[in-house]
Amino acid sequence: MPFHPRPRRLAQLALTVALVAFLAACGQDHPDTIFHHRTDVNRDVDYLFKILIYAGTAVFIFVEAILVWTLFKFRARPGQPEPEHVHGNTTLEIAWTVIPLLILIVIGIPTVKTIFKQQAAARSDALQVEVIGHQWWWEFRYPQFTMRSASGKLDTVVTANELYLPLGKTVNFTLKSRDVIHSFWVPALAGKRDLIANHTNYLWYTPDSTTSDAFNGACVEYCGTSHANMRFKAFTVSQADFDSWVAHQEAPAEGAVAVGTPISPDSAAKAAAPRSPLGSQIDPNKNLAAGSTQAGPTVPSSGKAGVGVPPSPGAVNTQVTQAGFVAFPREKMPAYTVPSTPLPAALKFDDNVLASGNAANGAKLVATGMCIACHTVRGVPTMQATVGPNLTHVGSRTTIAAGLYPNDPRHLARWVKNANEMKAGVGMNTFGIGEYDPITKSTVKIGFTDAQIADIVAYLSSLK
Amino acid sequence: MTAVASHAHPPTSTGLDHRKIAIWAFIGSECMLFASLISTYLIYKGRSVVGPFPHEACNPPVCATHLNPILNIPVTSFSTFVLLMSSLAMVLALAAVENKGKPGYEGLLGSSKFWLISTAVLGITFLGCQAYEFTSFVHEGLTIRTNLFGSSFFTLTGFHGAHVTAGVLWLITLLAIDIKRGLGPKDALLVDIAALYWHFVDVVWIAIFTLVYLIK
Amino acid sequence: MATAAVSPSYARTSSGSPSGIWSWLTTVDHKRIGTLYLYTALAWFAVGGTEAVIMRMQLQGPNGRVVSAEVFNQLFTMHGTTMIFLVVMPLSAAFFNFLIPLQIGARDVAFPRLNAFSYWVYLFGSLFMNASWLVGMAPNGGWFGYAPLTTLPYSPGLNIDFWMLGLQILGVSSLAAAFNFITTIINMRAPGMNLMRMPMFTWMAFVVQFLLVLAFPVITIALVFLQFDRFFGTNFYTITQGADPLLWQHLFWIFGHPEVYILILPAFGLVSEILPTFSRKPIFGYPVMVYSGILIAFLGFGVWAHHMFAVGMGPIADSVFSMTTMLIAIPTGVKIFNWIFTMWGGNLRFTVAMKFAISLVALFTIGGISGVMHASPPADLQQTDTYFIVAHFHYVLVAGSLMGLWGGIYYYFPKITGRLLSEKIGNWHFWLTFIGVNLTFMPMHWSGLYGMPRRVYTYDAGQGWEIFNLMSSTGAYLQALAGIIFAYNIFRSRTHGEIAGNDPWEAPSLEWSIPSPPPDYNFETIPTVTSRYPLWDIKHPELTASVPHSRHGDERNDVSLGGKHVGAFHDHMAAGTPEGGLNPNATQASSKVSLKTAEELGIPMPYPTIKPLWVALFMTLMFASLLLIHKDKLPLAMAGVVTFATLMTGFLYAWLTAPLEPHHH
Amino acid sequence: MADQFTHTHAETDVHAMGEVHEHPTWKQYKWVALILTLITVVEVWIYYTPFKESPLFVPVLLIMSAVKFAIVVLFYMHLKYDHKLFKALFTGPLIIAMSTLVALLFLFGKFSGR
Repeated sequence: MPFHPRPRRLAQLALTVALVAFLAACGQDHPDTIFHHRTDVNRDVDYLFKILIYAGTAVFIFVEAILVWTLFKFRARPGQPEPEHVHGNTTLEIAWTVIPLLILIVIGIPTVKTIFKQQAAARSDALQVEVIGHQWWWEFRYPQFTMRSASGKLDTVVTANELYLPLGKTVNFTLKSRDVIHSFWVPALAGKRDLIANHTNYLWYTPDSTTSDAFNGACVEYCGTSHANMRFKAFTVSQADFDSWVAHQEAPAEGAVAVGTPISPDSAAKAAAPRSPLGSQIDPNKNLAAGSTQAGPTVPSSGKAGVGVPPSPGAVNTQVTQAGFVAFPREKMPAYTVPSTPLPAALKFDDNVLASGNAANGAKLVATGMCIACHTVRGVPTMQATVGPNLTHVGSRTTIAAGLYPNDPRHLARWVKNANEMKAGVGMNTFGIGEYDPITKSTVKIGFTDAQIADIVAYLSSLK
Repeated sequence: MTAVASHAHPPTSTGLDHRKIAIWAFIGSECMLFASLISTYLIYKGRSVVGPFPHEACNPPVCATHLNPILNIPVTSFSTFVLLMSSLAMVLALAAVENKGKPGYEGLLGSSKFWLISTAVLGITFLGCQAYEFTSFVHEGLTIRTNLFGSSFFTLTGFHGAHVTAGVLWLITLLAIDIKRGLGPKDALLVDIAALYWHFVDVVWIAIFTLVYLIK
Repeated sequence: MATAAVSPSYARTSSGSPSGIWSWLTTVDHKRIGTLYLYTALAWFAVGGTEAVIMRMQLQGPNGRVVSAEVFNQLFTMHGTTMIFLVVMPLSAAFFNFLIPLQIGARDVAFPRLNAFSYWVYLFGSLFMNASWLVGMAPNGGWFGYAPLTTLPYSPGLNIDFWMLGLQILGVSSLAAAFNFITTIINMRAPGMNLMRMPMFTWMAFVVQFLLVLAFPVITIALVFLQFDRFFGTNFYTITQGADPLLWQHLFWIFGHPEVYILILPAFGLVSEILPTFSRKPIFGYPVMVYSGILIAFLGFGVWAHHMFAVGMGPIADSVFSMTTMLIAIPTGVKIFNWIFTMWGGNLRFTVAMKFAISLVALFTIGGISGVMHASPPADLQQTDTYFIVAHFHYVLVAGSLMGLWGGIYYYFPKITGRLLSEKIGNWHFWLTFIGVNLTFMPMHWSGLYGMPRRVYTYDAGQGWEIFNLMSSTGAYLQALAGIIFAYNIFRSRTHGEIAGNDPWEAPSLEWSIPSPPPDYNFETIPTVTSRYPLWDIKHPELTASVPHSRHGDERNDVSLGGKHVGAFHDHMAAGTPEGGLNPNATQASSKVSLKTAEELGIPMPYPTIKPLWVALFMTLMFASLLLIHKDKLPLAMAGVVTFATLMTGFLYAWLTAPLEPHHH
Repeated sequence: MADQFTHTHAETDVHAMGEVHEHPTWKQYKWVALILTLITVVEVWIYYTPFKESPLFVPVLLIMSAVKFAIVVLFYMHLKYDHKLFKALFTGPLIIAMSTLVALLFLFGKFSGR
């Protein structure tokens, strides 16, 4: 070797360091790994992945071993004769055509089997969840759970950026997009599937571990400026907790009622009319009596809720109470599901005023202000718009801004004040007086003071 | 001089002219271009949310008023025939150039100018039919912006029309050369590659006529 | 005609060949055009690399604040677009230009002026696309530009306009060059250079030209639809009109997958040149190497939808595309094994070029294996659009294409410039690249499988991704350092490198039989080729006696060493001994060797001309005028289009009517 | 100069120096034009007959246009008489183009009978 060995020594050092770093990394916790075994689908994928990775590793070791051996064995040495000119070897070449073919057949058969298994129609008693992608947030609708408002409008349980799934029950996602292409992914639960306008995609799996858990989900198809900020949380909870959660979601938030907004809550209306007269409309079988937390499936074949999960007696109440499960308890949220996004330094807010926020004032501001242009708060007649996330139970959610910030007054206040500063490209206007609004391209003159924002925050936080 | 000549351009490996190989490669490439356009037209066929539609009438409430099927088969059949005849004129132009002065190629059959003009005029006639078709469509309420059918139809046939236009300009250039110095057997290749292009454009129309106009 | 002393003897370092800016602007010499491609592409590599480094700075830790979301999106879009269209393809084009005529024994390409035109279109197109940075509106839709994100309602700025017009311009360049090279390879091979004697690089180049010719029309149409949508209000991607967003995806990937082979096959070709030379053995299984290249290309048109398993095509389509994709692994695997067995039994000389070539073999294997993993749709649904796939295609395109191209540069730099690149500096370049590439991209497999999506400008802490991202960023910085060293090596070696001589590596193919750098006419006499390894035939006739595809009646039977007839080929090796490279004089100074000029030899050379440059410029300006539409200046835009189209046509007419070269006799 | 190169061209795929001038004749051109016209007339004619509703309508039309396509390519573009290289340069891309078209129609559900 006439060449200088120093770079090579560097290489050896670097490889050692890399190896150590890898080993250190592999010992860490990986909450979003695809290797979780908490759904049927992920176990199948894992089985397939193992075949792929074992076959791949074997091929890799085989190829690299021959290569390295060749490099050492046949390096030029002084005085060596000219090598013999070999032009090929038919046997060998057939061998390395046929053997890979066999390996591919070994991979191909389970691949095709798994494709057809996973893309078959979901079982008919599955929980139906409609996932609608927006730039840059998630709308989750539960069409099997509907209720009728005082005005007679049929509503569906709908939430934003937080997905509740009952353990042990197959969930069938119907995937749609309102704008550009998004992709729905909870790595710990299953593979991804795109949300495409003018297309409806489906994805099903069964979260079947025995403990409730929280997972991170994300959009994985580039969808514009805040693609990275389009995250969500998925909670797998017991059927009983899920039923309780559904019941709670069906009713308007207590906060909406407490501040005296002039509406009759849906729950009251439904208590009077336990059976919807709607017959064959969207969700004929649902329309539960208020409080009956039996998560009735739409599918006629199964009159009962869930896959062998009996209705939870503890949750049978005429009133949704705080005692029942209404949201994944924050104190049980694993650290990795609590966002750590730092607050934008440029955005100033006087946190001291938050303590004096008045929810009743906030309710008026929200119900008469610009919020009505985009948001719904079920139970508030002026709040019926569906451009932005449904805020009916926003106070019970654990995060805001599609999983970008924790849902607490500090973050919420800044969000209301200047959402664009908090999350690039977001469609929500700036409301803090004196702040710049990139949507109107002007400084906000008619908006809210910090104190008013504190009132709004108090109100929104009360929408449990 | 022999020493010099020995360094001159060697004959080509295949004995063929570079330009002819290039034009065939180009035509191969054009196959993919038109395949993409035709695929898009067929994919979007029947997916328009508003009329007018190619083969079906459009009635309220889908359309504000009743709209007839928009494709005009008689006119297009005529223009298809015109384009086929232009191909005939083109091969005769090539034959006239190749055989200039040979027996049997006296008179009209040997007049490359006549056949080149005929080809160009037939091409222009085709373009005229297309212009008529496009304007009448616009009058009937179909523009490139109206619906998926409008977008894919105008783009596909427009691309074809643009190819015909380029072909006509090419023919006129050849005609200018013919008038200026006369095209003879030595120039056969010049005419040949133009002819290949012209026929290819014709062949594309054969496909378009069937797939767009005749098949529902 | 051939009067002596009309001009001084040929020598690049002296005043023999024309020099100065004007000679470069007007050149139609394939070697000079290749050189222009080379240095332009390397400059864009610096730009694309800088974009990557900024991204890695942003992602070095969670919640990075180096750039904004918007800038990051522009960076990854332009990084991809730059590396694919402005770096790897033009670097390949540099080698196509420089090598194809030399390897097949031709004096130039079939259409020298069209060749110049291709380069100028590439240059202006790349400048146009990057001009978007200057107005702060760099493309931000991803290199894949999925509709409807790229349509007007979701991307109202000029960003996407720059991108789609830029790609259209670059497409013209690639297509023009492809027609040119197809014709060149089919039609300009030296006597005896039948298809199965062509060097592997030329073979792979040949295959790539067909891929270009068939793939680019499809993206052209997809972009035309997008242009019409954005400029004229058509509905190809308009959701409210019932458009199908998958139309773009299918058209894009029908182009996009062959594009992958457009990027990798030239590097495969270069490696197939380097490995035999430094193993001192012919390529193992030449016909199989050729056929596998053709097969890869052909199958490449039948696998595109494996980029779209997540869009929900249904189980049948998923299965079909999964199977065709897996099939491609077979010819690719064959290539890997044939390369290894080319080295097997050889006398391996570990030059820098050889090291790069070997690392392609070693590392491309990783990309190939992860490729098969992606071919399985259920697994792919977990892997795609995460960092796992970022790792996969960077192992293919950086550890594959770029490693091969760097190897090619070390191997052919002496032929291009007459001087060797420094092996000492080159070793630093190689090892830093090797470590950097692996350190950058290997951890991405883990960050992907651990759930990190791609194309994110930020990520949350506590996801277990920090260490992998830190490693990737460190690796990227090492690669940047390697790039700087590489640049220094080129800069220094151009003037201070060792003099190369005709054949510094004792290589087998025709390009090494002529001086370095070659005279403008390449071959004084067009060689007559008698086998796949003409130079080795001369040096080691005893070893090549059994070369297949040397048919009966070939002149190679007459070849012998030392004074006797060794074919027309042997006679003209002006600067060398019959052996070609081991000329003791050559290592001193090639500039002292007196070469005859083309004029003295009576070889007609094409006139230099500026017209292709003007045509390219006006074509670019014609496309650029369309930008004005989105500034609500439709009449001005149309005026620009008409003006520049007229100018372009005028210059095109002048070009086509001007004679290519002097009419001798 | 010719003799210097001709012998070395023996093993390249050369058929002849220069063009292959076996073009079809005027008579053939006339027949081709006549056939093309006839097929076009039949195509348009069946469009106006009840045959239009037949399941065979589309296949018949496709076959007729394929025949037209083929004879223009073979005779007017004289591919039948020309160098085999040109056949390869045309049919290769044509096959890829048509397969792509068919695959796309399949992927967009055009054969699933809606």
